Amino acid sequence: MTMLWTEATAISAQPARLIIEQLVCRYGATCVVDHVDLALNPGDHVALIGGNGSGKSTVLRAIMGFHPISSGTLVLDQQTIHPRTKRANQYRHIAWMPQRQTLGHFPLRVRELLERSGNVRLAIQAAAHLAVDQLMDRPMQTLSGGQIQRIFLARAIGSLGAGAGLLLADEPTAALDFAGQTVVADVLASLPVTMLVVTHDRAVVARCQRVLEMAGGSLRELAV
Amino acid sequence: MTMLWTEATAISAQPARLIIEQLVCRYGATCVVDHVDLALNPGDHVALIGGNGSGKSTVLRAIMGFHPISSGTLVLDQQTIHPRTKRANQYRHIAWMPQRQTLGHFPLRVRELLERSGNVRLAIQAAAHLAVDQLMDRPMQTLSGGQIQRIFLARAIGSLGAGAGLLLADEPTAALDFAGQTVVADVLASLPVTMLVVTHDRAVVARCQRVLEMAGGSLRELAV
Amino acid sequence: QPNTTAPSATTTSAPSGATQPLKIVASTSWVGAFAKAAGATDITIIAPSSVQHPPDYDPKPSDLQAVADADYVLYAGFEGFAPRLQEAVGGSAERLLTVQTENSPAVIKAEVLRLSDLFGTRPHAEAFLTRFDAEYTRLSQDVRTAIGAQTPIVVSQAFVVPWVGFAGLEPAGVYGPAPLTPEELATLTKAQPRFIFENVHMGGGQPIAEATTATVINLINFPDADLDLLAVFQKNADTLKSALGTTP
Amino acid sequence: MNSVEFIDLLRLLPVQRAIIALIVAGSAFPIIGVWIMGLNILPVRFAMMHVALFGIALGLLLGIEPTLIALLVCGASGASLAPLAHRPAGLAGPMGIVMTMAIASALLLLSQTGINANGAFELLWGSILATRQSDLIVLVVVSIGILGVYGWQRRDIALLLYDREIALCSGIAVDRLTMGLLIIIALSIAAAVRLTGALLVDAITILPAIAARNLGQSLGSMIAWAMAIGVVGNLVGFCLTLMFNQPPGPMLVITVGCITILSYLRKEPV
Amino acid sequence: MNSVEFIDLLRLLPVQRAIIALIVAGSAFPIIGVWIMGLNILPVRFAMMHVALFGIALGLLLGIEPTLIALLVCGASGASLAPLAHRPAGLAGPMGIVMTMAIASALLLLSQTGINANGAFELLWGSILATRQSDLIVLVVVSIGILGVYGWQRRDIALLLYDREIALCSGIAVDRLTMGLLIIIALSIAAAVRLTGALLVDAITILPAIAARNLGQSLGSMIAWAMAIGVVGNLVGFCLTLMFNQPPGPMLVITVGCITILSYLRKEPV
Ligand SMILES: Nc1ncnc2c1ncn2[C@@H]1O[C@H](COP(=O)(O)OP(=O)(O)OP(=O)(O)O)[C@@H](O)[C@H]1O
Ligand SMILES: Nc1ncnc2c1ncn2[C@@H]1O[C@H](COP(=O)(O)OP(=O)(O)OP(=O)(O)O)[C@@H](O)[C@H]1O
Ligand SMILES: [Mg+2]
Ligand SMILES: [Mg+2]
Ligand SMILES: [Zn+2]
Repeated sequence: MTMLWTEATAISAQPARLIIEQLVCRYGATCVVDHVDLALNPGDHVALIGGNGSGKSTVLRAIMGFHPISSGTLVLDQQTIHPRTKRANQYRHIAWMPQRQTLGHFPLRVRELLERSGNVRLAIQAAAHLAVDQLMDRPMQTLSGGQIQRIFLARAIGSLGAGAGLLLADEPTAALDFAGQTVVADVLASLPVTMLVVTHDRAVVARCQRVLEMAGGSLRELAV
Repeated sequence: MTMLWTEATAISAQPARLIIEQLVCRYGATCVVDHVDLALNPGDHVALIGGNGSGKSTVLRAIMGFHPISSGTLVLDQQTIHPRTKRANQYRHIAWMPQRQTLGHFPLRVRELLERSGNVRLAIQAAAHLAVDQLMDRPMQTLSGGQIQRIFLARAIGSLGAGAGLLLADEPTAALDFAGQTVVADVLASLPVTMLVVTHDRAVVARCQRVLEMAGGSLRELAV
Repeated sequence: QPNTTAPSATTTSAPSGATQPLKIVASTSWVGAFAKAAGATDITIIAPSSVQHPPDYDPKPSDLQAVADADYVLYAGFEGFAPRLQEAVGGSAERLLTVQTENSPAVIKAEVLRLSDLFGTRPHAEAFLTRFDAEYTRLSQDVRTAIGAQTPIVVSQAFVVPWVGFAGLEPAGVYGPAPLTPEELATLTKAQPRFIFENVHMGGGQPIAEATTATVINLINFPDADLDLLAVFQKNADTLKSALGTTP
Repeated sequence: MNSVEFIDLLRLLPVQRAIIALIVAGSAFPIIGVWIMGLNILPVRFAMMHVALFGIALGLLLGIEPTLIALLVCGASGASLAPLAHRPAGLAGPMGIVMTMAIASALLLLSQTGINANGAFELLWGSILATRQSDLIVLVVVSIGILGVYGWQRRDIALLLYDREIALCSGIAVDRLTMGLLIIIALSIAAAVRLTGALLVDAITILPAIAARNLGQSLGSMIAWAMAIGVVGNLVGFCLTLMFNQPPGPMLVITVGCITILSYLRKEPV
Repeated sequence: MNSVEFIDLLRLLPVQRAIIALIVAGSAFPIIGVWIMGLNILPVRFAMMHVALFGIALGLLLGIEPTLIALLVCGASGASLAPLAHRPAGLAGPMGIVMTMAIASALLLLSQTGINANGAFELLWGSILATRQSDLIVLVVVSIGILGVYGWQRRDIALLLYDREIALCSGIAVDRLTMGLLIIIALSIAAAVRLTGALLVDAITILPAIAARNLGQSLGSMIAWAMAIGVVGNLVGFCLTLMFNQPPGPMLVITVGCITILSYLRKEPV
């Protein structure tokens, strides 16, 4: 179970370069991301740690365009990410694993989620490696916490298989059982893409080349 | 931060005894909890571990009455828990920390949640110990994942302070930062009540007196 | 513009036209009463008099059958179902006629004669109108007698204005069918009416009654299932007599 | 219209009663509106009007006081929703069923029995300008009742609307509370339609609540916003009604509706 | 009614057309119904009728073809909801605003201009028994359009209704898709009311979709259920209509409504 994931080689994407400059995000008057600079080189695996409520998820959601940017710039592979325009197009360049695996408002089968991931074949292979391929015909609403998390990882891998060069993962091992924590940490480590992973899991941190710590909206790089 | 929580002594509840016999829970035709027996003696701290999807949350939700029981009996302090009748009354005897911290359908302030926990004073003290007392006037919907989890633990402690003798906690440390994982594990260990805690966190398991493992709907006790 | 000769559909389907009475479908009992007064004998009413909003009426299969079999389909203009049913069953569009419904002698006379020309029942219509004139004069006189010398101030709902004339009075104000506006309420209140001629089928005058302590007189326009137009006049005459007659 | 006429209008008893009714109902019914938002049963006003119509037809048929039967049927239909509240799809579907089935049954009953529907519709009719002394008294009593229930149960209601399971494990009798709220909503809406007119009910319940959902951050603050918008919006609307000589129902809806639309300018509601 | 009369009725062209219309529309409109459920805008049929009334009043006032204006206004009101779909409270509130504001504006416009309200209402009238050849053709075209859009976009729609953010990060143009769906819903509902009657629209859209929400486990299976219930329920209801000589609208709603109520017996929908 803890071996590297061999299908990862099927991921054809060019690892992306992400440059964030002076990013500021607010909720109303409170500034939760405070002039953050961050540069991810192609292929970097970067862990983003920090106390609860320090603004980690907000940074990721801002990159995805789910949270409005008050000021600052985001540049992905030389292209500035415009928070408003051509969004649908840009999402194809970023694979996403949310922190809160929504149960959704309406029934959706696991298969339907993976089919729309970009690369179904790879997503289903990933699901098999994560031991959730028997759930393909189940509605998302009936999965256990850990099962949802595995499916969302499989979905993100499907996006990478369709050419996304950057993976943003928000606490990807939070709901996993002991074995799953190791498997997922290994799978993440084996992905040949640029990765920014928010985590409170020491095993995941240990497998990253760089560690950033967030505190009170500011970011600093830790010596590893 | 890692010291024991002194206010725990304010919990006046009599630790409860829970006896589960031949519990069966199904989703449609699939049997996910399969003739489970379990006896918790007053004051026992029991960890419930097991693979994702093995049925742990379902057992806890069945005890809470949130999932229908196909067969079997649940006896709490000599009183049989009837899944249908007088539910509202019984909930006062069990403190509950759900796995999925719902965001809710309608705005609710943290204060309002804690006020209805049973013992506001204690719940607010617990929130202070968990470093989330500054969030009292915030709507639940605006909290980060780890903040919600802390608030729900504070709420559960409020229930214990109002006389609940049993705590059911479903992955109480899943979303917490490094410091939070230790603090919460310590707080849980210091609670003078009967406790059944589903967890994938080795630190929490290590602080329990008994460990049960669930696999494929069945339960067995591990030698610690 | 209506054709005085019966449409071909009738002549072909009923070659013995003289013996077979024309089949008339009327949208409401009010329209039906006009047809009956004009001399029609085989009349089917679609929307019963109990239907408040003829525009909302949902026809039954039997209504469809009736329209399919009808020689003429009569309606007042706002009952969407009549032309739609007629069009759905097909056949000559000339079978569809609009009838102006108003309970004033002039309109009744014009419409009844027009219809009778179409049905070929002119003598019957003339006989009815003679009877109608006599009855109208008699009933109207009764009401006027009951009122006596005074001329009480009345306001009226728009669709029952003819009954004010019937009682020998002039309306000091008219409201409806739209809901009252405050200014209308103020104007009508200022007129200090003693009586409100209310349209029982629509209502709307209650605020004026509230503001002035005027008496509400509920008047009808639609006849019962017997399609007797004269009964409407009889009934309203009785209502008016007992309401207006009691004035001190 | 010049000011003299405006003052004249204010001297009319129905106008004075309307103003009192707007203040009283405008401060209590927005509470109902917020509950309606929380239970996701926004078309309840339409549903209740048609349920009431069915009840009236039934009453006329049975020869029993139709308004009484109408109120009973409304209350019963509200109560009948309660057992479905825990379903994942919530109450929107069941409310849809009640709404369409009620119209259909009412029309079928009316068409079957040949009851004079005029009477039936008449009993549903109300206008704020036609408020009688007795109507006003009923309205005040109902309003005080709503304020009382809210004051008494507001913590439990806040938790119930937030999340049913959390409410349950806080020791709240969730089923009973849901049923109680639904019955109160059904009865007060039915009564208010009769007392003040259908459109006015929209203007004092739903619209302020929708605006408050954008502005408030908790049940308490939403209700405060809704009450403020209910009273102020309706009084302003009523002044416009008097000044521009419009029918009050539509005018009040448009005034409060504009406030509600403005509330969407707030960027980040919860 | 005896069997001879039943056969007689079946010989009538409008009855035959009604049966075709029920099969065609009954298999396409439930798709709209499921979208309506997913977007939480169940009262859209009521809303569109009132928006259409406003459009008709406007058309009569301006002297432009009223049904055209009505369709335009309906489409525009659907589109205007789209930017609000991402809000936490969803589309239920905005739909409530559209519904009440439309009635109010229509009434105000009618009362302002003195247009005969009956004439305006008349243009909204439709009945399945009065389906003309041309109506049937329009209905078939609209139905094929709905089936086509669904077939073409069903995966994206499934994700959109599941969760907007997940749909976004799957590369779906969420805003455009939402607006497209809302416009299609608004236009087809408005057209269907005119073509088949208001109550029938409930029976072929909302009610089958509510039942399907209880029975299906994915968008695809829900739509299959809804279509089956739409066609079968409405054909059965129409037979009852013919047999017992009842108005078709109420009868179809009651038949399909009973099936919908039965669907709640299923214990664990998702
Ligand atoms: N609507 C809001 N209004 C005010 N503050 C908010 C709002 N939403 C989030 N916040 C605050 O913003 C801060 C950052 O939240 P975020 O979710 O990014 O934290 P995080 O670092 O991901 O925490 P965690 O580890 O718990 O997931 C938190 O303190 C949170 O309380
Ligand atoms: N509605 C349903 N229909 C079918 N199976 C279901 C349904 N709901 C849950 N299940 C299955 O029941 C099993 C038990 O789920 P449960 O949530 O109890 O697991 P768990 O042990 O808590 O897992 P985790 O550690 O991931 O939280 C899972 O395999 C899940 O897929
Ligand atoms: Mg986070
Ligand atoms: Mg679990
Ligand atoms: Zn009507």
